[in-house]
This record gives sequence, structure tokens and C-alpha cells, in this order.
Amino acid sequence: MTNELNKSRLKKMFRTMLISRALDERVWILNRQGKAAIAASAQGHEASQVACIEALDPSLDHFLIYYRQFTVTLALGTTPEEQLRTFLAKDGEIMSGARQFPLHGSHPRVDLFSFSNVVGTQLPQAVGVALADKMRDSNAVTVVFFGDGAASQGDCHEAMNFASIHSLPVIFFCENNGYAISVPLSKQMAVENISSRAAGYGMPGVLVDGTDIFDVFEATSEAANRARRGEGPTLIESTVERLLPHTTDDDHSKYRRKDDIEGLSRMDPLPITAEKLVSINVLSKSDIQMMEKEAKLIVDDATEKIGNEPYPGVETMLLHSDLEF
Amino acid sequence: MTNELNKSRLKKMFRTMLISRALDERVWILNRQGKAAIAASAQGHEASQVACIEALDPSLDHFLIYYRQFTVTLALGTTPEEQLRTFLAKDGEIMSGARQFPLHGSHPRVDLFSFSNVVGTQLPQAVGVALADKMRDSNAVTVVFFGDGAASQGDCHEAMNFASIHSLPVIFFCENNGYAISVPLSKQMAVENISSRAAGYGMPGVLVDGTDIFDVFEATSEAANRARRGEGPTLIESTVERLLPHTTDDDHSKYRRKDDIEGLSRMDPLPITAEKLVSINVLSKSDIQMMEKEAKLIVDDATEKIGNEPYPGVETMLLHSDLEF
Amino acid sequence: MPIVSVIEAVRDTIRSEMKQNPSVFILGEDIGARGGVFLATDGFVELFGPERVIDTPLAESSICGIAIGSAVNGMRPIAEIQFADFVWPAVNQIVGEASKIRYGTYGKKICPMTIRIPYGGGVRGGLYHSQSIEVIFSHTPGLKVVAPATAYDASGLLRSAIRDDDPVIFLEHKKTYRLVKGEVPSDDYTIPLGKAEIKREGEDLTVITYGLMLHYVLQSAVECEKLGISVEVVDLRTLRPIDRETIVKSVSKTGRALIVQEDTAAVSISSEVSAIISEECFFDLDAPIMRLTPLEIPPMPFSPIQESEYLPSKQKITSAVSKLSSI
Amino acid sequence: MPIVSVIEAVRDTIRSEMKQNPSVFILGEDIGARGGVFLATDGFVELFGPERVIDTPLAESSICGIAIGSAVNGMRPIAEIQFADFVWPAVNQIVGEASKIRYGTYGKKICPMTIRIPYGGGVRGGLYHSQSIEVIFSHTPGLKVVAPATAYDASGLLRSAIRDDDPVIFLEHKKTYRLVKGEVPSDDYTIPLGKAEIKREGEDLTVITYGLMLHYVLQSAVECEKLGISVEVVDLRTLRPIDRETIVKSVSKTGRALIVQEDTAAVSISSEVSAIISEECFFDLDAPIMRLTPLEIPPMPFSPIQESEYLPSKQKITSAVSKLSSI
Ligand SMILES: Cc1ncc(C[n+]2csc(CCOP(=O)(O)OP(=O)(O)O)c2C)c(N)n1
Ligand SMILES: Cc1ncc(C[n+]2csc(CCOP(=O)(O)OP(=O)(O)O)c2C)c(N)n1
Ligand SMILES: [Mg+2]
Ligand SMILES: [Mg+2]
Repeated sequence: MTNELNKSRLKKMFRTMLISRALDERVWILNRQGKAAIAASAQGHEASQVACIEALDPSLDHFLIYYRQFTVTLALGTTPEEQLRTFLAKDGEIMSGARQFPLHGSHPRVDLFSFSNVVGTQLPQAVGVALADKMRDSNAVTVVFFGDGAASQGDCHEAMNFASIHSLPVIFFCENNGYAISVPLSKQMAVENISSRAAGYGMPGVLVDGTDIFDVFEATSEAANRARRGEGPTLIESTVERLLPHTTDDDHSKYRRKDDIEGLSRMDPLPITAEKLVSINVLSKSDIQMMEKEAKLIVDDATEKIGNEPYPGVETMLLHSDLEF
Repeated sequence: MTNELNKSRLKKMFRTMLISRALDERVWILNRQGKAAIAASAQGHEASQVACIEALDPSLDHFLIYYRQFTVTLALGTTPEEQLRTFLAKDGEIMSGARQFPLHGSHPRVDLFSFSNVVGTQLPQAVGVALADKMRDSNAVTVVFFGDGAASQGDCHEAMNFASIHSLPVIFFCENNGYAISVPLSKQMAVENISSRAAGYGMPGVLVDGTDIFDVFEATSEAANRARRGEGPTLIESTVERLLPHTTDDDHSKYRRKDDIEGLSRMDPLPITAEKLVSINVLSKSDIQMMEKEAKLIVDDATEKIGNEPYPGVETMLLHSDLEF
Repeated sequence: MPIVSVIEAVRDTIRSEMKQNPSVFILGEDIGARGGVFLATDGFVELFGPERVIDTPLAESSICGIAIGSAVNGMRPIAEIQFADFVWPAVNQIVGEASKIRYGTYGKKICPMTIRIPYGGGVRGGLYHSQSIEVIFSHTPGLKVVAPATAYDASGLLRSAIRDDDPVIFLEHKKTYRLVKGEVPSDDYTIPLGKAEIKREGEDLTVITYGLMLHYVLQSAVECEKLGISVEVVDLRTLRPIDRETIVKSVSKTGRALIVQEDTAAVSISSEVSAIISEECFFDLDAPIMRLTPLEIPPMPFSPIQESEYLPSKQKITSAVSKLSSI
Repeated sequence: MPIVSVIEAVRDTIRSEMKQNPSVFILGEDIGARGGVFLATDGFVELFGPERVIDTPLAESSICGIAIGSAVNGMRPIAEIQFADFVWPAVNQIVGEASKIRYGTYGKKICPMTIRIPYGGGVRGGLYHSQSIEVIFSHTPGLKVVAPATAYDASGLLRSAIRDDDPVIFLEHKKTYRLVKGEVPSDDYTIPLGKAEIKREGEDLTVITYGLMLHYVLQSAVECEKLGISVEVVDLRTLRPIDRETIVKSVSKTGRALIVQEDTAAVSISSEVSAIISEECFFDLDAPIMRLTPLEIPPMPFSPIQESEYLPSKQKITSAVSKLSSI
């Protein structure tokens, strides 16, 4: 499976990671400048997200995301400009018309959605999406992203159980970053790995290193194949580190040890991926420098373009509501 | 452990099973006569229930039951008369003042409760009961009963997870009779056994034959010991057959095969237990006949006594409500 | 026209919608071989197969969450919640999620799903098979809530609900299932959501009600007629959106309003109807707006004596009407 | 008396109750080392230890279910729901279970638990960090619902809630947390649940409100005074049971009533207050009862312009008062 990832795909993936990172950093700055209300960062999750998407077919498959899916949305083909607009809540914001927090809503070009901030609700919904596909003999796979925190919700249990009973084409993709805001895994569960729960539903549970694009790509490809063959769902647990606090509103030094925070950079998927791609001669160091510059430029351009756009005004407020005539 | 079950205890247990059965049959008749509104039968579950309780300490431990716990309530020390009153909704009904369906409410002498008909809600509640005990360094164990159907609820997942994280003294006692009303196990889960879920929470999962009082007693004793030693919860799955339809309102011939229904009597715990007790010389056949007669008498007396009692009148309707002054 | 019961009307309507539209499917507990505990889907699994008649595990949140996902992905699910009292675990998916999909995606996604819920009491259901649950849903922007009282309305409104592009909470009063019968045309008629109906015309006083209570109110109206009081009866039929126009027109005419409901009073449908009348009919009112509801205790005791005391009855309605008309 | 903010009042009160009564403990998401996302329990885990300050998994139904079990077994849990918008998964345990324990066990079991819930908007929370959730709880027999607007009330009412033997839903408006400050005595005072308070006396018109809106109403009342309209302001403080007496007394005096709330109107607290006034003050009313509420859309857009348009404001209140007083 791994050898399917040819040079150009790997380059594209790394480019997406770089743009994601550059946007992410920018959004954080815009928040500190009072321009973005809130942001949850994907920093640390980039490799996991880009590799998962690379194993799927955005023109066919369905993607139910949550708030930390910056890289996913870019990998699926939304533009940096669109994404920046979701953080700045500007008029024309593509996901929700700036009604919702960043990344929530749905997209006109990509079958990508996230209805709410309520952690865990997307799991049964994803199962329903897959059920509809199965009823219509579609070959689509539904991928649902969630965090370790969401795994504690009753909805997670109910969703996995139903998907497995009906052998639905779902990939439960858990990005385990070890924390639900401040609550560490040890207070969230008495087991080592979320993937070990899969057995209790009669589906495979796979543990992957979320900083390793090859590992994630392979596991996701296999899960997708399984799903398309009608063999049912898979739970993938992708271990990552959340490099920054939970959101721009959070301060993780209150609940993470100093040395823990200092050690986080060792799990940064960007240098890890860069090093791998250099070592297998996909990229040179200077390629990488060029690509980093390009990402910055893209983000600068988008920031400049969007910065002075207006917020949605009152005219559109009642559209698509009970009060629309 | 098994040898702790001496002759007199075994006799007492069997006696409770017989009274439970006699009452249960009587309630069914009273329903057909229009005197009892609804009843869920424990027929088939008697051995499982009596042996579970025998391994615990009703004067110390807490019991959260559901509607199919006829034998549990008797084994805990409520009287046949009290139980009959819950089915007939007569004045002075001890669990809920005849506000609730049979067996729901709580009891003044036994720490036994069941707040509602909503399947699965008792599981997190039981965990909370145990948490309070742990906080006060009590040595009590909390036992929570539930069916295979309840295992699908989100609350079941959340409860087991929390109990295990905090090593709480809880026994999750699942009476798996293979059906949630008409829905067979195969449509409830893609695994063979509910007990296999325990591993996903980091607690032991034990499968017992619910027609075998020795098996159930041993597993429950061990779970209780574990809990009292501070080692945390255990999931016990006790396999039984529901000998009758779901409730007096149900007709299981609509969804169970004829030969399946006809074969049910092979799993009747009464003859199974009787045979065992005869074979190890705890009881003779004539003992059993005498005991059966006694059970019938007890039930006849209770029926006669209660039959003409009044229903609760309007005077008590507002007691213990917002409107009480 | 054939005379059918409410449960038959519901069953016939779902069947005919499923026959006409392959996107319509049903899911819920015991709806397959068992045919539903009230037999609303009796024989369906034989007719449509287990793919379109899905017996779910006992897990209401996922029943609704799965219905949502399938609706967003092009299907028209009809979910059954076995008893209203068991809808609470699904409130998050209904109130938190389904209601906001259209608005929260700026109209890019819709959620055409119907949730059928048998509710209400008077059937010896005790505290957990008798509840009225309409308040939370009727308060929530983005949901529609329907509560028919007759077989004719049940069929026409259910058809509209299934064909509607937004989530509809369809409340079936379980006591009406077999008790209430009426003529139901066999053609494909619909009744628009959001429209109340004058079920009886009168001059002196308007009674506004819905669900089972409609029947008690109509019985009382006959009695009141004999007492010389001409009662107009408004059946709300839809609880969200409430049909202000019909209420206002009737109360403006009669000058007196009594609201009768089975649910407890505080923060309820009766409160909203009263507020609407106050806002719009103030200068036409000849007497205070009255509400006849149960006392504020959990609905409703298993004791048969207490259960009947709990519920508004024909007698209680008649005496409330008499009292109000003499103010 | 020290001047403290609402969040400080909440924090100080919980701390002092935990110090006084070893049965009081707290549970919720991120309430330990993080001190709660609003810092309501900042420093508590250091003070009371992780046994009494329990960081739970992300699972609201079990947070409330576990609180129930512990309360029935002798403790006095205070559960924190991180944002009101996330209470929906717990509705089953609160509305379905906790509310009926005393009644359903014929008084043999009680459930002395407090659920603290930051609610409301105006803080750029978008559709899922702005919701008002009081309706369902205020409708439910067996629950008490409290919604203080000032630091003084927050402390006195929270103390009463914790000491109350029944489940209390304690709603803290998150915009008041830091914005609203006031004198709070350091002694052990309580404010009885179920009592509204006249926050400003007036003659011409009564405005009934609660939560954040109280402050806008009070600001508007000053403005109205200048316009020659004397406004009496009733702060409900408790939403279940609603204090009928205070409402009725005030409206009987002024003859005019405006209800202002942040929640949408249909089937809401404002509906109930209106219905109460209709029932009891009909002959004293000089004008229709008016409601000032947001439009019926999900609360509330993330766009800052739309968010402020959504909410009742001082200006809107003043113009509603002017309009009503001139009828
Ligand atoms: C039902 C619900 N409860 C609480 C919250 C508040 N909250 C937002 S994110 C979060 C932690 C989620 O952790 P996890 O699922 O591990 O995702 P991560 O942020 O780590 O990627 C919490 C508690 C919420 N959004 N929804
Ligand atoms: C939340 C909820 N949903 C549905 C019901 C209706 N109902 C009552 S019992 C039951 C089946 C329960 O099955 P199981 O847990 O296996 O217990 P059993 O009756 O087999 O002992 C159902 C669906 C309910 N009481 N609560
Ligand atoms: Mg996490
Ligand atoms: Mg069962």
C-alpha cells in the first residue's frame, strides 16, 4: 500500500501540512491581535490528518470533522482563504455564513461537515450517513474524526455498536492527543488505548503513530478497502501531541508539567515528516525552505485580502431559518 | 467459595426462587383478570438473581434494580405481600406509593432502588452511589442490574468507564436473556458476549451460566471481594432465558420461532436447581413438593389479603411534590 | 370513506409513503417482527425488508443521530421513539443538532426527518409511560412539532411531516390510538403544518387545546351548549409554529379564552397561547385568560384513582367554561 | 463589604460550602488543575484534593447520573456543565430521573444536588456557546431553577441551592461573570429560592426580567426616567418556582407589563410570566402585556454584528417601554 504514495503525492501532502501550519500560526496571532475570536490549533495533528485524507477519495467519500481539523479541510480542497475567513467570521464565510465557530458547518464543494461544537454528536451522524450509502449501494466511505475526549461520550459507544452490527462503511478516526482540554488520558479511561475498545464491538482497532504519514496512510487505506468491500467499520487511533494549548482561550502550563511542554517539539510532525521525506529523497532541504516560504506567502496574501472584509450584516440573519419566507 | 453455600442457605435460596415463581405466575393471572395493569416476569432469571444476592450483604450493600428483578427484591428481604402490592398498585404500596410501575421506587428496609423505567439510567447512578461510599470509606458494594438491551445505551459506556477509572466498588450485573423485547442479540451487537466489553474499560468481565446458582454465586462473591479490596468494578454477564414474553402486554410468538419457544423450558432454572440440590442431597423430592405447596400458600394468602385493598386515593397525591407545604 | 383508528391512520400513511418513495425508511426499537409496541409498523418488515425497517439497539440518542446522518445524506428517515418518556436521551441530537443544521450550514444541508413519538397518559402508564414532552421541542427554532388529535389529521399531517424538508417531531397521543376513530380518505391528501383548525364553531367562549384533550373539550362543548354556552373549539394541531392567526381570530370574536392541556402548566404550550392572546386580543378580551391543566406534579401516578384525578376531564372542562363565561 | 465579580462570588461560595460541609464535592470537566474554563474552581484541587474535586471524562450524562447516585447516597454534589449548550446529553438524567426521585419514591429518597451551568450569550459564542436552556428545566416538576443576575444574588442563591434537598439547576450568565460586580457580605447569608426581587421601584410600568438582561433593563430604566416614565423592575431570580406574588403585586400597581428575556419567545419563561399576569392582573391591566425577545432563530450568530442585533439592548428596551407606556 505504502508504495502508492509516489513523489508528487508526498510533496503535495507536505505542502498542505506547511500551509496548515502557517495558517494556524497566523490565526493564533490574529487572535492575540483581537481579530479572531477563538481558534483551536491543529499543530501536532498535521501528519495524521493529511495522511488520512490522502487515503480517501474526496469526490466520493464523506467527512465529518470536528474543530481541530484545519489540515483535513485544506487537504480536502478548501482554500486557505476560505479557511481564514472561517476564523475571522467574515462575510461570505463558506462553512456557516459566519454563524458558527471556525470549521463548523458544511462546504459547497467538498462533502465535509460538522454541525456543532457538541463533542461526540458527529459519531452517530456519520453512521447514519454511511447507512444511507449502504441503502443506495454507494461505494462511498464515511470518515468521522474525533478526539480522545469524545471517546468517553455515550454517543461514541452507540455509534460504533450500530456501525458494526450493520457492517457499515465507516472509519472511526480518533486523534488521540492525550488530553480533553486539561483532562489527561489517565482520568479519561483505565485502559492504555482507545483502539482496544474496538474488540468489544466486533471491529478491528488499529493503533497508528500519528506523526508518521506512511503509517497513517496505510492503516486508513486498509480501513477504506475493508469498508468498500462491505466488511464494515474500523477504529483507527492515531496518537499525536497537541503542541499548543487547547484553544487560544487556554493556558496549558496550568495543567501540563514544564518538561512535558518543553518536550512537545520532539513530536512535531513537520520536522519529523521533513526528515523522512529528505531521507527517501522526495524533497531536498532547499525544497523545503522554498515550500515554507510559499506557504507563508499564501497566508500573507489571504490575510491581506480578508483582513478588511466586513462581517456579515443583519440582512442575512434570518436566511435559512423558521422566519424565512 | 462455593462451599460457603451450606445446606440452609441453599434451602433458603431455593425457597425464594419458588416463592418468586409462584408470585410471578399469580401476577400474570391477575393481569389476565384485569387486576394487575402490567407485569414483567422474572421467570427464567430466578437462579441468577437469588445467587447474586446471596453473595452480597443486604444490610450494607446497595442494589439498583430494574423491572425484571422480582426474585432480587424477595431475596433482599421484601415480603411477598409487599411485592404483590406493587403489582396491584394498592394503597400502602411500599416502593413508590403506587405512583410507579411495579418494582420501581425504593424500599424503607432494604437499600434497594430503581428510579425509573428508562433503561440504562441506573448505571451511572450506581456509580455515583459507589463513589459516595468510596469518599466516606464505606465498605459497601453497589450492585447494578441491567439487561442486554441496556448495554447498548450510552449511559452504560459512560458508567463503566468512570467506575473503572476510579476503581469504584461496583458490580455491573447484566442479565442477558438474549432479547430487548423483540430485538435479538444479533441485532443488538456484533459480538458474542457483553462481558467481552469489560476489557475496553480495564475491568474483568465474567461470563456465568445464569441457571447455575453455584456459578453465579462464585462469580459475584469474587467480584464483591475484589470491590471491597478496593480493586474496582467487575462486569458479570449472566446468561438466562426469558421464559415468558417481555411483559403481560407482549406476545413473543410474533418474533420467536416456535421451536425456540418450545425449547425454553430446558433452561428453566427451577427444575435445574431442584435437580442439583437433590443430587447433592440438600433437598429430597418430597421436600421440594412441600416447599412448592408452601410457596403457593404464601401467595394465596397474600392475594386474598391484598385483593380487596383500596387504591391510593387523591389525598396523598401531592405528598413529596413541589406542591407540598 | 373508510373509518379507521388513529393507529391505523398512522400505519397506512407510513406504508403508503414508503411505497411511493424509496428514500423513506423507518428505524426504532421493536418496529420489525414485533411491528412496534403499538403495532404502528405491523407487517412492514415482511413488506419492505429489514433494510428499510431497521430494528435498532436500545439507544435513543443514536436512533436520532443516525436518522440525522441518513437524512443529510439524502434519505427521509422516520424514527420511532417507543414512548415519549424515553426521548430524553435523544434531546441532544434533536434539540442540539437536528434543529440547527439548516441554519448552521447556511442552508447547504437539510435534515428531512420525522420522529414519531407516542406520548401522553390516561393509559395506566405511571410516571414513565405517560409523559408529555412537547415543551422543549416547541421552544426550539428549527424544529416543527405536530400533535394531531384525530385519524384524519394524523394521516394528513404525518404525510406532510414525512415530505417536509426539516425535522418534524410527530406526537401521537397513545390513548387516541385505538379510542379515536374517524373517516380518512384513501387518497394522498396532506394537511399543511402550522395550521390550527376550528373543530367546533361557537360564539361565547374559545377553548384552545390539542391532542387527547380535544375530545374531552368537544364532549364538554355539547354539554355547555345545553347550559346555554356556545363554545368555539380550536385544535392547535401544530405546536411549532403555533398558528397565531386562528387563535387570535377566534378569541377576538368570543372575547373569552380557556386553554386546556394535559401537560403541566408552568412554561408550557398553554403559557405561549395565553401570551399570544394577551399580545394580540387585549382589547377584545372580556375576561381573564384561563388555563385548565394538571397540578405541578410529575405525570402521572400509576394509581388509577390518582391518574384520573390528575387529568383534565369533561366535567372539569365544563365547570371551567361555566366559571369563565360568568366572569 | 468587599466588591466582587459574579464569578468570584460563585467561587467563594462553593469554597466556603465545601469547607463547612464535607459532604459537598464538585465534579465536571476541567474543574481540577484547570480550575474550570471560567475559573469557578480555581485552586480548589490544591485545597480539597482530587477526591472532592473530580475531573470527569467528557460525558455529561454520566456527570449528572453520578451526581444523582452520590446525592441519593448522602453526598451534596455540585456538578459543573462546562457550557449550557452541552447539557442536552444530560437531560435524561436531570429531567427524566433527578426530578422524579422524591416523588417517585414517595419521599424515601432525596437528591440534593446542584448543577451549575454557564449559559447565555453576547460573548461571541456562536450557535454552541450562547444558548439559553432554562425552558425545559423550568417546565419540569421536581426541579428548581435559579438564574441570578448580580454577585450578591449569585452567592446567596448558590448557598441556598447547595443546601437545598432537591435538585437545583443553577444558571450563571457567562457574560455577567466578569462584567458584573457588586458588594457581597462575607458572612453566611442565604437568599430563599423562589423569591423574585424588585430591583428598582417605579409607578408607570413593570419590566420583568432575569439574568444578563436585568442590567440592560436597569440601564434603560434610568433613561426612561429621563423620558418621564417611571419603571419598576422585577428580577425573577428563580425561574422555577416562579414568584407569582411579586409579579402580580407589581403589575397590579403599574397596570403595564413588559417582559424582557434573552431566550427566544415561543414557549418560554416570558410566555409563563405573561400567562400569570393574564390570570391574576386582568382587571388591573391598562395595556397589552408585551414581550421583548430575540427573533425565532437559533441563538446566536458568531458574526459580531448579527450577535448584537440578536440580543435585546438598552435601546430596544427603552423603545419598547416608550411604546407600551403610550398605549
Ligand atoms: C459535549 C461537550 N462537552 C464539553 C465540551 C467543551 N469542550 C470542547 S473541546 C473539549 C475537549 C475535547 O477533547 P478531545 O475530544 O480529546 O479533542 P481535542 O480537543 O483534544 O482534539 C471540551 C471538554 C463540548 N464542546 N462538548
Ligand atoms: C430508554 C428506554 N427505551 C426504551 C424502553 C422500552 N423498553 C422497555 S424494556 C425494553 C427492553 C429492555 O431489554 P433488556 O435491557 O435486555 O431487558 P429485559 O427486558 O430483556 O430483561 C425496552 C425497549 C425503555 N424502557 N427505556
Ligand atoms: Mg484530545
Ligand atoms: Mg434482555
